[in-house]
Amino acid sequence: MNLAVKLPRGLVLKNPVVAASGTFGFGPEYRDLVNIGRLGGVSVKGVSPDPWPGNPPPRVWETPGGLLNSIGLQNHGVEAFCTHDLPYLRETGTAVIVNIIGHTVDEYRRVAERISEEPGVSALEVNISCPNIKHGGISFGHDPDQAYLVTEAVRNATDLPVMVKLSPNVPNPGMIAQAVEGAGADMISAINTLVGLAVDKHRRRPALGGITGGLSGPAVKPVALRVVYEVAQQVKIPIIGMGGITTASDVVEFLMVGAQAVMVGTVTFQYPQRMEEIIEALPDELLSWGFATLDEAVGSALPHKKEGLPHESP
Amino acid sequence: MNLAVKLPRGLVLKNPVVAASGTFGFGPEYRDLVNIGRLGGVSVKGVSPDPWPGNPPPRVWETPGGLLNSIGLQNHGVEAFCTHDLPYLRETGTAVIVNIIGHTVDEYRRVAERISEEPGVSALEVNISCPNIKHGGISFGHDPDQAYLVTEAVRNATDLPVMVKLSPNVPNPGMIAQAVEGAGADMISAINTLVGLAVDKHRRRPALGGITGGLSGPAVKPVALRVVYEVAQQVKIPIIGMGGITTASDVVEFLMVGAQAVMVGTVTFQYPQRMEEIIEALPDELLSWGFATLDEAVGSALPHKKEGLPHESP
Amino acid sequence: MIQLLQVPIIRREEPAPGHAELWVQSEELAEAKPGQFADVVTQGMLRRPISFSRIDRSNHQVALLLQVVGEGTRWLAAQRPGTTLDVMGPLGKGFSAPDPHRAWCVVGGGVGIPPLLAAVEAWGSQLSSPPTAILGARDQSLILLAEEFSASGCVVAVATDNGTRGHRGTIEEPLREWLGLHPEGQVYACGPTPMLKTVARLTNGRQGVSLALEQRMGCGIGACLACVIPGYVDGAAGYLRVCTDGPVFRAEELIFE
Amino acid sequence: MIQLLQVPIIRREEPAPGHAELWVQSEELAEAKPGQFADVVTQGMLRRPISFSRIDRSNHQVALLLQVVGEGTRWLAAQRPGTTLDVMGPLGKGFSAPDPHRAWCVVGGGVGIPPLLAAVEAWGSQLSSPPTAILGARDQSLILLAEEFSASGCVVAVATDNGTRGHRGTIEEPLREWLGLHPEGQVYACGPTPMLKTVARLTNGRQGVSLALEQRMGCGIGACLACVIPGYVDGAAGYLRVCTDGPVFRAEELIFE
Ligand SMILES: Cc1cc2nc3c(=O)[nH]c(=O)nc-3n(C[C@H](O)[C@H](O)[C@H](O)COP(=O)(O)OP(=O)(O)OC[C@H]3O[C@@H](n4cnc5c(N)ncnc54)[C@H](O)[C@@H]3O)c2cc1C
Ligand SMILES: Cc1cc2nc3c(=O)[nH]c(=O)nc-3n(C[C@H](O)[C@H](O)[C@H](O)COP(=O)(O)OP(=O)(O)OC[C@H]3O[C@@H](n4cnc5c(N)ncnc54)[C@H](O)[C@@H]3O)c2cc1C
Ligand SMILES: Cc1cc2nc3c(=O)[nH]c(=O)nc-3n(C[C@H](O)[C@H](O)[C@H](O)COP(=O)(O)O)c2cc1C
Ligand SMILES: Cc1cc2nc3c(=O)[nH]c(=O)nc-3n(C[C@H](O)[C@H](O)[C@H](O)COP(=O)(O)O)c2cc1C
Ligand code: FES
Ligand code: FES
Repeated sequence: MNLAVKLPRGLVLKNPVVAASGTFGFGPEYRDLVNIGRLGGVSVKGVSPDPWPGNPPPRVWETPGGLLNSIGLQNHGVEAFCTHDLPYLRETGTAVIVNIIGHTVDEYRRVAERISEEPGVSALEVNISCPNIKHGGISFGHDPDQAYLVTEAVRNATDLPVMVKLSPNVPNPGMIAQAVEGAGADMISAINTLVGLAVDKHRRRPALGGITGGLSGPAVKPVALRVVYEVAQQVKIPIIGMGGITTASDVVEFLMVGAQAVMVGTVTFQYPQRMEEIIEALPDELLSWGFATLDEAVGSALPHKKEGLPHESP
Repeated sequence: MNLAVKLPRGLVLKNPVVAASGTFGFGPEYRDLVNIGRLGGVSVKGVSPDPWPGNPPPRVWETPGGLLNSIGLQNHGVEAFCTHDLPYLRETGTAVIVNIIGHTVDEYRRVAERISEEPGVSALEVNISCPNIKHGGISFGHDPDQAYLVTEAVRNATDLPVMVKLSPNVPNPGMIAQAVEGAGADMISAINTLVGLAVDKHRRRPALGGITGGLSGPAVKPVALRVVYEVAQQVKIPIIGMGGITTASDVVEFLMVGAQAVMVGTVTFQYPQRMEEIIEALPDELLSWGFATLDEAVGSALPHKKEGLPHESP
Repeated sequence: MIQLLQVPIIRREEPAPGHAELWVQSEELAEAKPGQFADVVTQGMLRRPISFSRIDRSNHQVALLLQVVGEGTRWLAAQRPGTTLDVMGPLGKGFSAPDPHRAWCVVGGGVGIPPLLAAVEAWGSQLSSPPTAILGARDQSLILLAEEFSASGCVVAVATDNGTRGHRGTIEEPLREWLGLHPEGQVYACGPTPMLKTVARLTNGRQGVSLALEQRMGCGIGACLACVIPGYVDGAAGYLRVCTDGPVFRAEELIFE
Repeated sequence: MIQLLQVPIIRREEPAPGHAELWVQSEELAEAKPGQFADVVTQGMLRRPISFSRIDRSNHQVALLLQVVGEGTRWLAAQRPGTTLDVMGPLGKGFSAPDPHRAWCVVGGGVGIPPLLAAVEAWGSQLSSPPTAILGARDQSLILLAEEFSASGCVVAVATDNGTRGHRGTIEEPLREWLGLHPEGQVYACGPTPMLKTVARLTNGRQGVSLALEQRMGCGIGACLACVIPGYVDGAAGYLRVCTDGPVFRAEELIFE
């Protein structure tokens, strides 16, 4: 079965399974264990214009069916990324998606511009869940106007395909999706983590150094499917779905509610080769549910299967 | 250990473990299996002024570590509740908390007034997650102004203690909590369910008859703890915490982030006697974490343990 | 009375590929009526409802016959004698005893067949004429308990989709025939929804038609309103609870879309 | 090279109450350096990092000695010979071989002791003078592997909080004494953070002090930045990864609050 996914601005994934941002490092870390060239793509950990130190440890805590993390977007900044990590990544033969972060609209613009100077980048993924320091620390992703402004700035700074990653911590993610679509986003990725907290009863304080953390893993899958289902009916641009995927069967669920491709995060920590296994299993899984092609599955559980989505040929 | 909890307006729970709304029916259903008089209280399933039919089936679906439900607030209306259910409940010796629902501010007011005519009710719990049909179906609980109006209407309609139940599907539940505190709520309960969706791959459609559903169970515990932790620092009124509690150890976590009492829902389906087991186990569990009293645990993981909360003696 | 019980498995059989019948020892469950069910703890978040396929009151034993369809039933089917199950039951309204003076036919499909065996074992011998059992399945290997129905004195008619045994097709033909021969006959049915719909259609208006339904459940005891199906509530269209208003309903209580 | 391996358990011992030592057969893991660790699949969402307590390169065997502290270690400790573990490893930077001409002391507390045994077994006999092992625990029953350290030629000093064996108190006194006697001595330590802090304080400025740390991990291979501890990165305060920059650090790389 042909698993290739054609997305806007000539972005082609050789299959719909992409490593999610933050769980696959900046590229080379998994080289001993994962055949990176086999993946549909890799979204690197969030890259900011200048280095960010991240949060105090501990930074991860297990929860029922899930994982809380408060890495705090530690990264060594866009220059170091371009020098140290990108050269490896662009040789792997996978689609390189650079996840970008900032504290101001201008910071997002700066990273986008810098990355766009580099060859071998396939797309930008804008993580709008960062706190907006000019707006009282409210997340860009929680306010349609701010989400619009960030997307517009990135759009104007690059010709690369731009996907914007939605936060699930809002009553109506579709509203944010429409805002970023209006601002020129080519794609949506969803979902980022839910905000949660764990208690360390021994120390009588929140378990994570960063107090609250982002919840991921199977526990959040129902929320992720709901967001994709809703957004798929509210925008025309393609969606990359994620949240709690651990099997090819999960992938089919995301496709059915309207995702064209997926990202896989938390499960990689336990089973680094799971993404490859999913890619291997996907054709048979699709067939077992009666889908002869990948496209047939996409949106098949939506009230009205979406009309052919606009996408160019590569 | 004395487990009694004193709450505003003379509400006293004999212990901090209350059956959550919607998982314990309207009162008599569990009589064969549960010693209801042993519970700290029972919050009945949502009661509306007129009967509500609920959503088409299926209405429940299991998810990793969680449960999705789309009961759709089926109930036979406040009159039938007062005639059929309340007489049994008020004889059980537990605190009877009536969860009330409506589609308009006026509907909430009507139920609150009607219930207040009845003896043997200990408190009202206002479920503000209902869609507001006069405001485009947006949940009352997603808008501080609407949450204020509902709370104010209920406050003016009753002298009973009023608790308002928060939705977790907003970026900042503390803002809603402050609004309802300002409108005269005596207590907060939190959290209601997260909005999620499951896919029925056989039928190629959302699994639940109501399309989306409410996610509960252990999967949501980190989100619930986060909401309680945040709200506890933003309001002065007591909080009843819930979301994914299955053990006495979980209860201690909710107490530590600032809840004075808890509700237990989903786990009751599998283990109807779990609430009693938790009540039994709680004193030793508290001692094992170094708490000599229930009060010592409350808020002990907050940045600054809250000063003595305002509560009257019964 | 509904009880929470720890019951030991004392025997395990494999009546068909992908099926297991677990006999458990329990005085309390052995008080059950045919058509009632048990709600069993497995690895999942919710209990699993399973009907009683046998109710041996004198020996304080009941059996649960289940088909492996997912994680919960896979776990259950793998349990062995000696293991203890965490069971809530007996639950629901079972079948009423049939009128002994009228002809009686039980119509079962798949894992709808087992509770009908319990009914036939309880009441079959009290009838003035032997009951008929119409059993349907995809393939002959999946026809459950046919020998047991015969042993209980039933006239057994089998229908298989692929014609590997008995009538080729669904239970519709054999049932239509039986109904023609027994205008006063009473019908008890349990099986997949399309089958029950057919039974309701063919018996339309007839008295004494009992249908046992399935629905996804939360609490199993009437508290959560999860397990509903469309039906008449005080004469108006509404929702009935499978766990406590059923699982056995009179056909005229139900609304099939 | 880091590998994903299915390794059979070939022997299981119980070196102390609530502890288990699992020997596994694996040529790949037997290439590990002392101080490196394995990341093992249990029932939880994440793998569990466990150090090698023995590395038998010639027989292609390694051992994992673990203390039961939660669900994952409870599950692991219950596994028996014949079971296969899903292991990622060997991971991290291990200890460097000690300078054979300088005195060497290993300081271990609790489950920090096992990796030091692997170090002593690897290098103890190559030193010009026998190494010293200072082992601490709450109670004598929890002093791990003391006999094995002796058998490897160590001078063993034990400290127990309750005085049931050796020095009463922490490892502080015995270590201070040893440091006084060996001004050029090198120290390898592994154990609870307060212990490591003490070692860092007592050895302040000394060369050749190696500390093995623990931190909650996500990926185990440097990708997620979960497992950090405060330290110096290119001379400035920042975060070091226990999984790949460590778990063994030179004391001067670390910042203890
Ligand atoms: C009153 C009643 C009596 C039943 N009697 C029998 C019986 O005697 N033998 C038998 O094999 N099966 C019987 N079933 C069906 C049986 O309950 C399901 O096959 C079983 O719950 C599936 O669980 P699972 O974990 O294997 O499947 P999964 O599909 O993984 O289960 C997921 C969830 O869906 C629910 N579910 C799935 N299928 C059904 C279903 N058909 N009906 C109700 N809930 C379902 C499960 O309980 C669980 O909550 C009965 C169902 C009901 C309601
Ligand atoms: C490099 C390294 C080497 C280790 N070597 C050993 C060893 O040789 N023997 C041994 O008994 N233990 C060792 N530990 C500690 C061991 O990893 C934990 O005790 C174990 O992960 C606890 O898992 P659990 O499920 O039993 O406990 P839980 O507390 O239920 O675990 C919950 C989560 O916290 C993590 N966690 C809990 N305690 C620790 C800890 N101390 N360090 C890191 N993560 C933790 C778990 O991995 C898991 O993700 C080592 C830890 C590290 C980082
Ligand atoms: C440890 C960790 C770090 C993450 N870091 C980022 C990040 O830097 N940028 C981002 O957009 N998402 C980040 N995420 C979110 C994931 O990309 C993904 O949206 C989320 O984990 C849900 O998918 P999953 O359940 O498959 O993990 C991170 C997730 C985890 C678990
Ligand atoms: C089947 C079901 C029905 C529910 N119905 C109601 C309801 O009518 N009113 C309400 O306020 N909350 C309702 N809830 C939410 C619970 O009261 C509770 O807030 C939530 O389930 C989280 O707690 P838990 O994880 O312990 O179940 C319902 C939950 C479930 C599972
Ligand atoms: S399963 Fe709860 S009412 Fe039937
Ligand atoms: S555990 Fe992921 S970087 Fe160390």
